[in-house]
Amino acid sequence: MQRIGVFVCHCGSNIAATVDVKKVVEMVQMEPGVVHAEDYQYMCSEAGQAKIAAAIHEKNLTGIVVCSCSPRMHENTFRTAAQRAGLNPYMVEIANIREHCSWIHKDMEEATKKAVILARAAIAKVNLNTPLQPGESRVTKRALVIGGGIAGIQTALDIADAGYEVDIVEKTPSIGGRMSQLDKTFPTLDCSACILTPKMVEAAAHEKIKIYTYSEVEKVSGFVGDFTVDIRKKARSVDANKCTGCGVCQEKCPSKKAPSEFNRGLNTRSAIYTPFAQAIPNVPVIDRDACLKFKTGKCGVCEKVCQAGAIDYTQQDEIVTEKYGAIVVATGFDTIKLDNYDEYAYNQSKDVITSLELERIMNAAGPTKGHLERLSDGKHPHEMVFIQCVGSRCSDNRGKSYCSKICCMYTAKHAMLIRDKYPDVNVTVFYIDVRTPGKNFDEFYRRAVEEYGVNYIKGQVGKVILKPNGKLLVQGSDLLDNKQILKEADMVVLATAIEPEPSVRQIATMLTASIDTNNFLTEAHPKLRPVESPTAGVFLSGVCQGPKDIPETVAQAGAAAVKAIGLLAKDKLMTNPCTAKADELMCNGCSTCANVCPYGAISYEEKEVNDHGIRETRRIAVVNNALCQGCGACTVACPSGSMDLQGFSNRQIIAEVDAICR
Amino acid sequence: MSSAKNQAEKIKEISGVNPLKCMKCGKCSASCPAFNEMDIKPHQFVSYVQNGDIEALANSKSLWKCLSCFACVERCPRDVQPGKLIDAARQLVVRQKGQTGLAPEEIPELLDPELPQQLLVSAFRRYRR
Amino acid sequence: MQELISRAKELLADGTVARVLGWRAGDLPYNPEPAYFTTAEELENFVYNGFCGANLSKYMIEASKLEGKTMVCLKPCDTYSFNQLIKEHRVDREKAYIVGVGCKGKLDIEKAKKLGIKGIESVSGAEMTNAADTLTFQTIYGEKSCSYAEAMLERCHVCKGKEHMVYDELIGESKDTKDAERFAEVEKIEAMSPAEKFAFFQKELSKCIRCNACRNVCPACSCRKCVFDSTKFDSAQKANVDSFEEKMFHVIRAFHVAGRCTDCGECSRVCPQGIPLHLFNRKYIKDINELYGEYQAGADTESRGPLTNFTFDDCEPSIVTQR
Amino acid sequence: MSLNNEEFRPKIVAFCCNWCSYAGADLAGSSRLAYPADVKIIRVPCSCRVNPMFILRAFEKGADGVILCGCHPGDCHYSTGNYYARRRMTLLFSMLDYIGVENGRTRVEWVSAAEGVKFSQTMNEFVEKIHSLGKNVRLGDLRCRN
Repeated sequence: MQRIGVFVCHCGSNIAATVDVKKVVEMVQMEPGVVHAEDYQYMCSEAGQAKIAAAIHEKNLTGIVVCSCSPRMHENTFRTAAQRAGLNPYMVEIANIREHCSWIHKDMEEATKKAVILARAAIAKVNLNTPLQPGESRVTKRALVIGGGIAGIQTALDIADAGYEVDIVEKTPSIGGRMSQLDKTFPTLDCSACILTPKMVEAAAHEKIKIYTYSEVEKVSGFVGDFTVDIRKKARSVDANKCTGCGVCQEKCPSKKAPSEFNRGLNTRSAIYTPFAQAIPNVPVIDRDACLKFKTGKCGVCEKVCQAGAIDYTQQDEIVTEKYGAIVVATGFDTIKLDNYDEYAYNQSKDVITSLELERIMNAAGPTKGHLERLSDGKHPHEMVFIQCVGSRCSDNRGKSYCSKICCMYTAKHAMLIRDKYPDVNVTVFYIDVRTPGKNFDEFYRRAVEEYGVNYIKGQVGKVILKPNGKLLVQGSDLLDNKQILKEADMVVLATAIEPEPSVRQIATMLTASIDTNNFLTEAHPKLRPVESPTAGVFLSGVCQGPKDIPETVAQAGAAAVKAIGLLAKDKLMTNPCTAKADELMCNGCSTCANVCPYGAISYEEKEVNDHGIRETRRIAVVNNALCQGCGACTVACPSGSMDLQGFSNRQIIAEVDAICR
Repeated sequence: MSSAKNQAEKIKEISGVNPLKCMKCGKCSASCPAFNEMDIKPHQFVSYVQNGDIEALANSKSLWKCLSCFACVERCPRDVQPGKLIDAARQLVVRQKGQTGLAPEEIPELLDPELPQQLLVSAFRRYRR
Repeated sequence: MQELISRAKELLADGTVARVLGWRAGDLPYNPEPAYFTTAEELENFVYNGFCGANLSKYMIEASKLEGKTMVCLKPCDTYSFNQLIKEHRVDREKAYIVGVGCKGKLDIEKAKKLGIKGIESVSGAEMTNAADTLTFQTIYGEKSCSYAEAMLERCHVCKGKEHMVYDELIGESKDTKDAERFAEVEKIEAMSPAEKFAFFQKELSKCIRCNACRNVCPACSCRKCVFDSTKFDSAQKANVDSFEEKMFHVIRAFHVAGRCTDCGECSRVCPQGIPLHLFNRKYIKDINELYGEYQAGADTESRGPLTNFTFDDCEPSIVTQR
Repeated sequence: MSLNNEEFRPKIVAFCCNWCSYAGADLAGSSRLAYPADVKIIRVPCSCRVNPMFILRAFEKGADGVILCGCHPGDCHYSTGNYYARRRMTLLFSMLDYIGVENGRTRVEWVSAAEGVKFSQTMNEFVEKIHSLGKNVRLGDLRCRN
């Protein structure tokens, strides 16, 4: 029989205001096994933990139930406290009387009754708990960073600087990401390439960093400390070891009609290409869909002109299998498709563009060589209209429900840059709210208004009409003047919502990392563990976790790196002892459990057993504790009930059911 | 006061719209073809219902100037759909006045073949259901 | 039958097998029982007739542990069970010499009794060699008769086919007996109102005396230790009339064999209370076929069972309320 | 024992997977999204840990409704657990329906860690449904000897 102590937390008034904690203490004392019960203001505080330790010593407790907040919050705290007092940490159970009780109920009597029942269930479970010992697993001292934008580069640099090997997997032909497409950055207006390129070079030159560009993660198996990842290196058709990056192939390539991804399709590129001049690695790839050699078999110009003999039309995709201890996701974002927003005439006029497209137009290496001009006729614009919140803050299923966070600032930046360079251009911004929380952000926006004379109008645009003369008629409202405004513009720029790079879904599935309804990866805790995924060993860097600007991305990248370093610095990891275990005498050896195990943790052994005097050799399931993650799929598949899950055993769960239904 | 509240509830019920979702972006007013004819603007409609000021709505010109083109309903990013609110307010007024409109069977003979379908439907929405 | 006996003797004599697993006459004319034969003399008691419904595949679990091979007589439907046991590593294919025996439908003495044939002293017409369609009973009330089909087990009317799924050799002719739809009974229950369904099953299950015959005969219930006998689920207190297992026994048992049950019908055949237990198993089979695609347990030894498998777009459990 | 006019308070057991639904329930709590106290949550590592025997056990012990919540298909922390749970529960619920147990007494709902609102809504709906069905009498004892 266990000797159980029950500790009821007030959580200040969070619990005590709705649950009569004294009553709970009184009621649980009647439960079997309970030899001690007390309440306290804050059980998780040092004084509270001391009370638990004292009771363990004084009453010789063998099990503990803490009635408090969610076990997701403080289970670890109380387990550690129990362990310090000499109790096996797995003899602790939590009754969640805050999130699942006091916070959602109003009636004190009802909430108290429920709290008692939840406590009873936990007590019934503890009665059947057994001490568990965590196992150990090794840590592969190498990290994988998925995505080679600024987030991925920064994370990789930080991990590498700490002395660990890092691989970056980037699906496009070059690292650099979205930041490489930007012209200037807010709120300092320094050139994006000037600050990014050195980091790209540093990453490429770092002896601890290996970069796989034009590559994708294909398969992930294993678990924290010991992931095995298949990386598909897509065929570049260029031998990276031979290529000197001279660029002659791109010049001579006769097929130059492919839309340039880097320039957002605003101009074209050759079939053999590097996305931009500062690309790393400076090794082109052949776009086989655009290449004449691949399409018709005739051409081969690049092969002829390449003095290094680097062109290799026979190159095949290659699968590289690597082991990693930690994985950082840094897959970044894209702008949403505007197909659902007919009213802004984006698909009708070349002069309605997204902000990211404007970045390319403003950039000296962009499609217009940095000259602000209409893409329809190349004319210099005189009236420009910016529309904010296109697809952001929408709850109508056309766009995204969240605020994309960066648009207010980059629009102020664009407006300012245009007014600075072309004082003859009038700039009007239609906004709903201007959101500028950030260091020097509001000052920046005010400068746009006060010093650069940008015309900010509070009100959304309802429609953009393409007039026969090629001009754009913008119909918006001015809510402060209570007027409807019709404005003729030469160019309209849409502050298009950003969304997580769509391929993140498959990556999340491979990593079994959870993802929210907007495809942003979920944090382990929204406030306290914002750079960790709930899946152990997987960390989050940059916009894949939520909208953020460059400084925030870099900060988070560093934080993710630190978390990864913390993991890689360990030689061994304690494994979760709540693993499956087969009862040798009951096991049929039928393989049903192995069929459902997602980790391949179950194997079979021919083993001699002594079944109540019958000695025979039987085929018996054996669980590898390092591989087993404790999901319990096998326990239900097992026909004989031989397979059970430690810490969540059949009898424990049934005891909880019984206690609740009593 | 309580009856105004009651009426506001009725409007929400008829329209199936929650005016609290409005973020006051003004896209409705930006989209409205009858904006200049209206005394209470489409975006203001939402706050009138929110504030329970149904009396003013019922007496407004806007109620009868709205073309029911539903551009605001289509474009509202928050699914507040001011057009539906206007529609509902109009319903409320029509119901209070009693059966003063046309009956459906009276319509065919009044029809002008040149009349656009949309106008017909719009008229129905406004005057009789 | 004679062909079977002489072949068995040959196999014993040439050392191919160490024993023969078949049937011998029981204490009544219509209850032959499973038996091992190790000598030619013993084989004189070997019986194979229309009353040999017992599925011998489950005995091969123990026989697989014995020295040498065992010749086992399996009817077409029994071979599904044998395959399923191979899949679950419960029997050793190498230890079995499978003689696929012919089948023209097996008999249910209860059906004859229901026709008013009581006090039976002997039966003729049940022999495998007899082509006659009539069963003749000598009873203490005189000679009575009925058609063979009238006295056939329910499972033979919905026979899966007379093809053996696994065998080393075949002996004897078979005759097709299927004359009813396999799922007709299940469909009838499905069409009832919830109250009618409940009344039906409550009436049937109230007869259960928990003799465990269904479990003991079931080839899928081959666990070394049944969950109902284990302390692991708090479900083993047999004495307690009110205990969990008493109430839920058949529902849980059916779930445990779901996806593994070959629909051999042994549970219903052996139930002394005449509970149509196959209606549970067959409901699962019907659901599996309809929701996850046709699946016949024991048709092969490799494929994944429906409950150890899934597709990304399986139906949601709410389909139950939508059907 | 109990008075006839006593208000029916159903017993409802909710099995929640640790990674998504339990966290969703926590979020419902921290967002103060109320649902009736009749719902009691049992934490399991994954929806695939829930043995049909647990559900039958709950009914036998007097539960009036049992709901299982897990990660959305495709989002299982253990990658495939909820797919197995989905098949198991589909078949079990179908069987319960087949033996005449009102099919509204069992439910599976996928609730992510971010779906506090959905968790609360689901529980409110489910409790309402159980109220409309009344006390569970059928699954108490299939072998009623009266």
